[in-house]
This record gives sequence, structure tokens and C-alpha cells, in this order.
Amino acid sequence: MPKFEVVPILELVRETPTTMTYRFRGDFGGQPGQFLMVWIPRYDELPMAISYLGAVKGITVHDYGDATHAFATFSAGDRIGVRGPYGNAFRLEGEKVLAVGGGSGMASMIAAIEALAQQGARVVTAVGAKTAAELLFVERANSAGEVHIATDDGSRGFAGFAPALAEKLVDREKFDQILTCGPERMMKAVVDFAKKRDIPVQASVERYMKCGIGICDACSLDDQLVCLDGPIFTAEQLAQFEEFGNFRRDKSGRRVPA
Amino acid sequence: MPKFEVVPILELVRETPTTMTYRFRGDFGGQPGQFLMVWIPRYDELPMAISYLGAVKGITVHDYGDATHAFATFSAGDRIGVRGPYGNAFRLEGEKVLAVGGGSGMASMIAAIEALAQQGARVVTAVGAKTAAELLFVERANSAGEVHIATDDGSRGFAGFAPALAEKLVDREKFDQILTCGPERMMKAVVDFAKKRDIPVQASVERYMKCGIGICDACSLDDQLVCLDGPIFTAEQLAQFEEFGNFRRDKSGRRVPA
Amino acid sequence: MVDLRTEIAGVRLRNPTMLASGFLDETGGSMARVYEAGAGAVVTKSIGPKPREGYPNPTIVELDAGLLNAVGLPNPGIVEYEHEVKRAKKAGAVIIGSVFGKDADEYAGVATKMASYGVQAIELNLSCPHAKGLGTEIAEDEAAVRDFTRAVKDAVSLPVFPKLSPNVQDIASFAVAAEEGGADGIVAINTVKAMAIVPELKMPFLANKFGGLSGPAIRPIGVRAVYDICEKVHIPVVGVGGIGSGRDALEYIMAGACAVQVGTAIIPKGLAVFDEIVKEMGSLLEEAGFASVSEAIGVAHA
Amino acid sequence: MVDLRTEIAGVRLRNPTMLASGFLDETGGSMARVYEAGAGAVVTKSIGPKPREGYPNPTIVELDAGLLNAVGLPNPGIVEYEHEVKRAKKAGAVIIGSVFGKDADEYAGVATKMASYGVQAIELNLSCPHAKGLGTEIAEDEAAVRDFTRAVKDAVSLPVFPKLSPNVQDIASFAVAAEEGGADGIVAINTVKAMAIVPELKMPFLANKFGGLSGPAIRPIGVRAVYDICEKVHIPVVGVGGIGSGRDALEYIMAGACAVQVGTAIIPKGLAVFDEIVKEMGSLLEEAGFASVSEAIGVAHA
Ligand SMILES: Cc1cc2nc3c(=O)[nH]c(=O)nc-3n(C[C@H](O)[C@H](O)[C@H](O)COP(=O)(O)OP(=O)(O)OC[C@H]3O[C@@H](n4cnc5c(N)ncnc54)[C@H](O)[C@@H]3O)c2cc1C
Ligand SMILES: Cc1cc2nc3c(=O)[nH]c(=O)nc-3n(C[C@H](O)[C@H](O)[C@H](O)COP(=O)(O)OP(=O)(O)OC[C@H]3O[C@@H](n4cnc5c(N)ncnc54)[C@H](O)[C@@H]3O)c2cc1C
Ligand SMILES: Cc1cc2nc3c(=O)[nH]c(=O)nc-3n(C[C@H](O)[C@H](O)[C@H](O)COP(=O)(O)O)c2cc1C
Ligand SMILES: Cc1cc2nc3c(=O)[nH]c(=O)nc-3n(C[C@H](O)[C@H](O)[C@H](O)COP(=O)(O)O)c2cc1C
Ligand code: FES
Ligand code: FES
Repeated sequence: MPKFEVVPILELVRETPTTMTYRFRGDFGGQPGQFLMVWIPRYDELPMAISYLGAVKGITVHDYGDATHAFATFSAGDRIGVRGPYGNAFRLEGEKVLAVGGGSGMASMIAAIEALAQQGARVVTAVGAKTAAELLFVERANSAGEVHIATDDGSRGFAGFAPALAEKLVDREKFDQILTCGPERMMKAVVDFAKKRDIPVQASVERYMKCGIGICDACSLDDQLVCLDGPIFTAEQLAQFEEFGNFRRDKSGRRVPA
Repeated sequence: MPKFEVVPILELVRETPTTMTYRFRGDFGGQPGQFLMVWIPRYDELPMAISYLGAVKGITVHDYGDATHAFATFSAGDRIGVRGPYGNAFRLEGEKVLAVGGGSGMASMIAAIEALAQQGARVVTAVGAKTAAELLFVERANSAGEVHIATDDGSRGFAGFAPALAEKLVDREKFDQILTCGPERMMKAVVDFAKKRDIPVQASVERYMKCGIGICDACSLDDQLVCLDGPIFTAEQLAQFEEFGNFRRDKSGRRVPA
Repeated sequence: MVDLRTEIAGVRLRNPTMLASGFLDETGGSMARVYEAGAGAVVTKSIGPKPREGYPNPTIVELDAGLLNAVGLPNPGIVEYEHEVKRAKKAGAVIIGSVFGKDADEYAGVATKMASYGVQAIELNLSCPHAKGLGTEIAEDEAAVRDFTRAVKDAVSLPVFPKLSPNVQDIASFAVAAEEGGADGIVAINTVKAMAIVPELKMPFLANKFGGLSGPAIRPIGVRAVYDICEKVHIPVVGVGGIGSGRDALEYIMAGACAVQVGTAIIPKGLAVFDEIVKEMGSLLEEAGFASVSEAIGVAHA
Repeated sequence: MVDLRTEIAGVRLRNPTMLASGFLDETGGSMARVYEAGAGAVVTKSIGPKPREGYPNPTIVELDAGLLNAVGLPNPGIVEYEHEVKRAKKAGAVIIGSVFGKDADEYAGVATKMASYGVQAIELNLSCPHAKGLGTEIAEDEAAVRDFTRAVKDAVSLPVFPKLSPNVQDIASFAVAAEEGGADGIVAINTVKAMAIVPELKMPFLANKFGGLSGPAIRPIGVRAVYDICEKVHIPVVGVGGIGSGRDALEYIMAGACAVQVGTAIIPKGLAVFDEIVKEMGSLLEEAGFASVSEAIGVAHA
């Protein structure tokens, strides 16, 4: 049984104007792509990818709404609750791997990017963000391989969305595996161009979560549970889903447009 | 945690007119001197020494009262509940060991007698009973070493009590360890003559038991619990007890003369 | 081969296991998957008249002996839920629709809509705040249990199964009240009032502070509830609370239940738990000389 | 060093742990040993006016999540018990005498004798059959809780702590009744109504069929009870139910208890459990920045 732990925050690292990394000790293992349920006391408990594996773990949190906003005001020494790791992990396959990350999606992929590099794979990362200041983990990805940058506003690198940049990269070089995490439409675009070229894709999907352990049904995507069967699905699985890219569930369980 | 199991009785073996052995499969281990809590469905749950260790366990039950009387009418295939093994075990020490058993007390000692013989010790057993027909496990003890017999009515062997017979044996031969189990006054006599001769004694004590696991306090002997700290105590321990040989507790917890 | 089929007030089940309300039953896809995994029936999430978000997280905590939750009845509302029932029906699932409301009218209204979606029976989740009784639940007021049951019975032509709470002095008298209200069967038990505190944070674990306990911790409480209820009513009883094996299920069956529901055990065992329970129940019944599960119902009362 | 001493209605304890009634407290020898092993106080077995054998075996069953028992109040009677209290006092033990009876007079009579043996306080075990209420327990009748407490208060000059049952709809209202009766403190909770059936034997495990559940399974139930009670009364509360570690104890303390009792945890941990709890409590309190256990009492209500 994955255990619940209360841990003091050792360090907060500002990654971008809207994103903060929190480091804490945790000897609960974890593999690239897995996530934790992170309890921000008095605010909420949320799923967060493990952005740093190892003894001093890390999560990297985008300031989306009330809870993550409040979390940004925490200090070193403040305590949070963590349970997990939950979910499946990226399969670390391929000798030439393309990673396509959008926004805070990089937090889910960065550990896999580093692990693949570690085991000798060439990893090319296409990182996208709205603007240059919001680019996440460019340096870490760069140390692990090659990085290409896309910004919506053209403030750095390719002006446009990450999938368009990524499509250029696959036309230039043959990849045998694509990893992706980011907004659902972005991932859908990645899946689409990869399909044309027959490259396997692993995409990390986000859904609203309550339990994180496969009982509450909050995170369901068709008949799969993102917390238990995912968060990582293959392009073949995603193609079966009626809901991927089209619908998500709100907190009440209603299907709403994605 | 020792587990509870429901087991069918494989075989009933009549040992004496008032004593029956029940064999059943049980893979819960057990060491010489330990006991089980045996549930005789619809009657009672009682502590019983393990008289046969190994895969096919055995308990050997004297027909004392209501429950054990009803138990004697059970047949092969009938199911009983067993939990344990509980309690401490005989320390299998000494190269020349004297075992002094009275009545159904032999059931607690026979596994130790056999184990000592197995490990090369010379084991001399003094078995006592009211009358010849009630002698228990004479053959098993005989296969393990030398047997001397005492009967209260003189119908076989020495006419008198086992301790008197045993005292003769220790005068004839030097023993480095004495085991005993039987009526408390018998054991007290054994402890007394052993003390004079400085021979260590391990005695298996019986007390009324409810839980068998050290919480209900039914089995207490001064500040020790027979189910948990015992049932086997050394002569030194017994000497400290105000109650040994003098008082026992009835079902209500009252101290009554032993 | 032991015959494991069972029946509750005319609802026939291929085996005596059901998915308990609140587990993987907010969406049709999940309910279909659970049915395909082997459950004899699925009970829907408790559905109310309108969409409800439920309580903020944390809503669910794994404790050493059970699970503590305060999800707060999140549900998409009975209108939207039609889609989910239809999806589960496509997979052939036997579906029991669980409903709640703030008063008898709301119960009847939601049950009527639920019935129209083609479910086989209605389960009444009475463990929700009582509009009239300050602070108490409907499940804690015998008269309300009787009246709400009656209101729903009058509104639908399906079997109606009120689900009782163990947080009362004598659950059997509530079962009697439900029977008086026309219930076709009883489901027992819902979760047990409980709380966990995290010393390191000096605060309750759940955002809602209080919650309900489920899982192994409550099995002996549920078995006793079912046993007590079966001594007092003549309608069938469905047992729920801490069931995760065939032995566990048989405790309830022998206490008098004709079927069982499984929730928390999905955490350690996954959806295979339904198949495992059914297989173990079959072999234990066979060893004990039963030809069918129905022969074993209530034998512990002998 | 965190100050771990505590006090309940004037009874001073070297640490907040006590032996719960019914565990190793039928004899003075055992109580002395438990006190020497580190408990802050020992509560005696519940003693009645006359010797009682209790129910036949099986009386105690270890389940996966807790312990089920129906010992049936065996006790040597208040006259014989003098010997045991005296023996425990010789070891310097702080002793709370638990008493029961069939009516208010018997409670008062037994408590008076118990007080004369030199115990520091009286605990009222109200979980025994109600002479007036058919089939119910004294603990399930608010008026009886108030009246029996009053009768004992009138009879002795020691602090009196009624021990409440969780088998009621709202335990806090029973605490209020006890307070009205003059209680100096509340002990909560006693065991939870439960039952276990052995499928292979087709019968209940306990000779008495029904029993009470204790151990880890009931900790969240007890914590909630104590939390609820502390919102309603102004007298100190002692928490009991499933405590086996310092963290467990702090859940109760932060819910509002000023001391805790430990029973079932003795099975897995032995008598070292008292020391272990006290040490772990100390280091958790220190980490959380508390200077004493009394500062932590009730902080989860913030
Ligand atoms: C497997 C997984 C891994 C994730 N990893 C990261 C990560 O590494 N970094 C990161 O910044 N974000 C991550 N997220 C997303 C993150 O959990 C939500 O963005 C966050 O919960 C928003 O919280 P909020 O209360 O501040 O926003 P709100 O104001 O509540 O909502 C903003 C958005 O967040 C979504 N959201 C809110 N609560 C949850 C919840 N309990 N579960 C999922 N989504 C929710 C809402 O649907 C909404 O779209 C991950 C999500 C999942 C499912
Ligand atoms: C550790 C231990 C090992 C034992 N091993 C054996 C054994 O191998 N063979 C054997 O025949 N007997 C053994 N006994 C004794 C046996 O448990 C009792 O004699 C038996 O319980 C009597 O049951 P009854 O109901 O037939 O008699 P009852 O009519 O109830 O009483 C007869 C006598 O048995 C004692 N007794 C009754 N119930 C219990 C109980 N629950 N625990 C202990 N004593 C009880 C009574 O005090 C009384 O002296 C052992 C006892 C202990 C403590
Ligand atoms: C997370 C969760 C949500 C639940 N939701 C509901 C619900 O909506 N309606 C209901 O009647 N019971 C609900 N329950 C109670 C269960 O149906 C069941 O009665 C209880 O969990 C005991 O069974 P178990 O031990 O097998 O889980 C819920 C339980 C849990 C743990
Ligand atoms: C075998 C046993 C005997 C008990 N006897 C008594 C008793 O005599 N009086 C009493 O007030 N409580 C009695 N209790 C209840 C305990 O004192 C305690 O309230 C309960 O076991 C919960 O605590 P725990 O989980 O630490 O065991 C008994 C419990 C058990 C398991
Ligand atoms: S978050 Fe509860 S099932 Fe996935
Ligand atoms: S039999 Fe219960 S303490 Fe020994």
C-alpha cells in the first residue's frame, strides 16, 4: 500500500513567473511519469507529477487556481502531505526519442527525458510555452539531449505551437518513440502527426482527480481510469477513446467539452 | 500473528479409557511444550498441548468435564477450530534428562522427550497414573529412551506417585535437567527434590485460560501469565510464586486453593 | 458445481456480488467495465436532482484498518446521468440505481427518472442530511425511513431497497420501519461515522473533518447488523461492508444476506475481486456441502 | 524535553497512557506489572457486586482489523477484589477502579467499596444489560447515564468517569447527560457492537454470538466520538479505542482527550507498548513545537 507521509518542504525553487518547484525528502520510490497526491493543508489535495526522483523528491506546480495559488505562498519548513507514487510510468524505450512538452506538462516528462538519456538514448525535446519566461525545464532537457523551443508569442524560438515544431523535427530525423504531455489539444496534434508517420506515442493525460487510487471514478476517460490505468496512454489507446480531446469530467462528474 | 484455522479431524486414537488423541493437518509450526487453543464447536474453546508436531498435528485430551466429554463423541471428518501455537517451549538442554509426567501431563512433554532423544540426549521418563490403563504415551517415551512406571494403585510398576519414583531415579543416576508436567502438587514435589540436588527443572503449568494471548488475565500466576510467559517455568521462577501449588483462579478470577 | 445465482425481490443475479454505490459508478464506462469484470450487478453512484461537486479534497484517506471518506455526494445530477446508465446498459449490466434527495418528493422524483432509464431496482441512500432534522441524517430518523420508502414505492414500479446506516442505536428497528414503508429489500450497511487526525499537521485529514469508515474495519459491524436485521424482517437483505473475499461474503450470507456488495476491497484487489469472491465462495460452499448459495442464506441463525 | 505529565479531574499521571479496563487487570500482580512497564495509570477490570464467570469460550477472536470479544464481565466480585487492588497499590500504581452493577444502587455500592480500597478515581462501565430497559444497555439510555452517574457521585468523594458506548446515535448527547449527572470526566469509547461468523462451521465465532470490536478498526470511530464529545462538554475526556502508537494517541489528544487508554495493542506489542507510545508521543510533540502534552489537547478543533 502506498503510504501517506507528512513532509516539510526543504526548498522552493521558482522556475517561471507562474511555476514553482517544491523539494522534500521522501523514500517512497517512484518512476518517471508517476504522480503523487499532494495535500496543501487547508486548501486542497491535488495530483502532481514527480519532477525530481531520488531521495529528495520534487514537484513542479503551475499556479492555476485557488489551491496552487495559495501553495505559492508557502515557505521552506512548511509541511505538506504526500501519498503515492500512483499511476503507471513512461516505458523507457527507443534509441531516438522525441519529447513534446507544453506548459507544466514538462513536469511529468522531465524525469523520463533524463532517464532515457541516462540509458544512452538520444532525446530531443520540443518545449512549448505561451511566452519565453514560461518555458519550463529547458536547461534540464538540454543537459539530457537536444532542445528546441516554441513560444506562442514568438518571444523565443519557433513562433507557434510545440506540435508544429515537433512535426518539423520528425521530418528531419527518424524517431522511434514520442513522449508527450501538455494541453490535450496539443497532445492530440502530436498523436495525429505521429500516426501518419507510424511512430509510437506515449501521452500523459490529466483529468480531475479525487482519490488517485481507482475508486471514485472522477478521473475516468471512457472506461479507463487516468489515476490507475494511466496517466500514460499509448496513441492506440487514445484513438479508442471517445472522450480524449473532446470531453472531460467536471467535479460533479458531468461530461463537459474538453 | 498466529492464525485461526478450521480443520477436519483426520483420525481419533484412543490412548486410555479417558484419553483420546485427535490428529489433523496444520501447517502452523509449533515447538515441544507449546499449546493450541482448541475450539470444540458448540462446547468450549480450551488450551491443549501439541502432542504431535509435524504436518499432521495431534492433541491428546483427557475427558475431564463437559466439553472434553462431548469432544470424545466426535468422529473423523468433524471440524474443530485451532489457533496458536501459543506459549513458550521446553528448552531442549541437557545430555541426561529426566521427564516426570503425571496423567495427561505426558501430552505436554512427549514432543520434548522425542526431540531430546533425537538430538542425542539420554531421556529417562517416569510416567505416573492412577492405574495401569491410564498410563499415557509409555510406548512413545520408551522408543525415545528408558521408561519407569508408577501407578497410584500399584497395578503396574512402582506403587505410588511419580515424584517418589523419580527421586529414586535421580539417586541412581546423575541428570542435568528435569522436565515435568502433571498435577501441581506432583510438580511441586519434583521441584523440591530437584532443588535439594541442584538439578534445573522446567515445569509446564496449567491454568484456566480464556484468550491464550496474554490479555484477559485469566491464567495469571502471581504476576506471570501462563499463556504468554509460560506454560513452562523454571524451578527458580516457581519458587518466587506465592500461588504455585497453593492457589489457582476460578472462571470468575477468584483465588481458590489449588 | 455450486449454483451461485441469487435473487433479490425478483432481480436475478448471475452471482451474489454487486458493486457498492460510490465506487467506479459515476460513469457508464466504468460501470460497464465492472460488470464485465464479473460483478453480478452494479449499483450506481447515489444520484440527486441536481449536479453536486461534493466536498473539497482531501476526501479519501487510507487508514491502517479501513478507508475513511467524505466525498459529499458528488454526482452529475439525474438528468445528465441518463447517458451513463445507457452506456452501462449497452454492456448488458444489471443496474441498481441509487438515489438521494433532500425530502421525500425529491427522492421520488429522482427515482422516477432513474427508473425510466431502465435500471432493475432502486436503492435509497438515506445517509444524507435531513432537511427537517437539524444536523441529523434521514437514515437516523425511523419515521423518515418509513415515509421516504413509501414515497418512492408509490412513485415507481421497481423493487426499492433502502440502504441503512449503522450509526444508530438499533439498526433492526430501522429495517422494520423500511419494511413498513413497503421496502422490497434492505441494504446494510453504509459507512460508520469516523474521523482521522494528522498529528503532524494538528488537523483532521478530511477537508470535511468528519467522514465515513469502510473496509475491513467495519465488516464485523456489518455482519452483526445484517444478522440483527434478518431476525426482524421478512424481506431480503443485501450485505455490504468490508467484503473482500469469499469467506467475507459468506459471513454475510450466513448471517442472512442473499447478496453482497463490494467497495473498498477494490483498492487492494482491483476489479478481479468480484471473480475471486465468487470462486472462493463456490469452493467454500462446496466443501461445506451446499449445493447452492441460497441454501447457505441465514444458516448461522440455527 | 516535552512535559508528558497530565491530569484528569485532579488525578495526576506521570504520562497520558492508561491500561484500559478488561486487559490484564483481574489480578493485582498483573496490574502492578503493567504499571511498572510504564502505564501512567491502570484501570481495573470492571468489578460487580458478586463473582461472575462470564460467558463460555470462545470469548475472544482476533480478526484482520481488530479484536472481537464477548467475555461477559467475568470478575471475582468486589469483596474478593480488595486483595488485587492492595497488591497493585503496593507497587505504587495509580489505580482507577472500574465498576458495574444492575442498577444505580449496585453501582453506588460497588463504587463505595472500591473507593475504600484506595483507588484514585472511579470509572463507570455503563455497557452492561439494563435491568429496566429490555435488551438494551445502560449505556444506551441517556437518563440512566445521568442518574447512575449521580448515584455514584453521591456515594463517593472520588472523581467519577462514566465510560460511554459508541453504539448510540449521538455519543455527545450521552456525554452531556453524564456531565449533568455530575461526572468529573468522560471515558470514550467502549467496544463497538459486532459479530464474526465462521463459514466453515456455519456459526458465529463467539459462544455469545455477539460481541464488541476493539483495536485498530475502531480508532477512527473513537477519535470522532472524542472530537464530538469535546465540542459539547466542559469536563476532561479520556480517549480509548485502537491506540497502539504515539501517533494514535495524539489523534485522540488533538481531538480533545487529556489522556488515553490502551488495550488491544498489547497483543501485537506487549507491555512495551506503553513506553513506546510515550516516547513516540514525546518526539512527535517536540517536532510539532509543543512544550507539553497539555498544549496539544484539542488543537484539531482550531
Ligand atoms: C496525473 C496528473 C499530474 C499532474 N501533474 C501536474 C504537475 O506536475 N504540475 C502542475 O502544475 N499540474 C499538474 N497537474 C494538474 C494539477 O493537478 C491541476 O492543475 C491543479 O490541481 C489545479 O489546482 P487549482 O486548485 O489551483 O486549480 P483550480 O482553480 O481548482 O482549477 C484549475 C484547473 O485545474 C484542474 N484541477 C483542479 N483540481 C484538480 C484535481 N484534483 N485533479 C486534476 N485536475 C484538477 C481543473 O479541472 C481546472 O482545469 C496534474 C494533473 C494530473 C491528473
Ligand atoms: C497450557 C495448557 C495445556 C493443556 N494441555 C492439555 C492436554 O494436552 N490434554 C488435556 O487433556 N488437558 C490439557 N490441559 C487442560 C485442559 O485445558 C482442561 O483440563 C480442559 O479445559 C478441561 O475442560 P472441560 O470443559 O472438559 O472441564 P471442566 O468441567 O470445565 O473443568 C475441569 C477442569 O479443567 C479446567 N479447565 C476448564 N476449562 C479450562 C480452560 N479453558 N483452560 C484451562 N483449564 C480449564 C478446570 O479448571 C477444571 O479443573 C491444558 C491446559 C493448559 C493450561
Ligand atoms: C468513496 C466512497 C463513496 C461512497 N459513496 C456512496 C454513495 O454515493 N452512496 C451510498 O449509498 N454509499 C456510498 N458509499 C458507501 C458504500 O457503498 C458502502 O456502503 C461502504 O463503503 C461499505 O462497503 P465497503 O467496506 O465494501 O466499502 C461510499 C463509500 C466510499 C468509500
Ligand atoms: C477482552 C476485553 C475485555 C474488556 N473488558 C472491559 C471491561 O470489563 N470494562 C470496560 O469498561 N471495558 C472493557 N473492555 C473495553 C476496553 O476497555 C476498551 O474500551 C476497548 O477495548 C477499546 O480499546 P482498545 O482498542 O485499545 O482495546 C474490554 C475489551 C476487551 C477486548
Ligand atoms: S481519481 Fe478516483 S478513480 Fe481516479
Ligand atoms: S489466557 Fe488470557 S491472559 Fe492468559
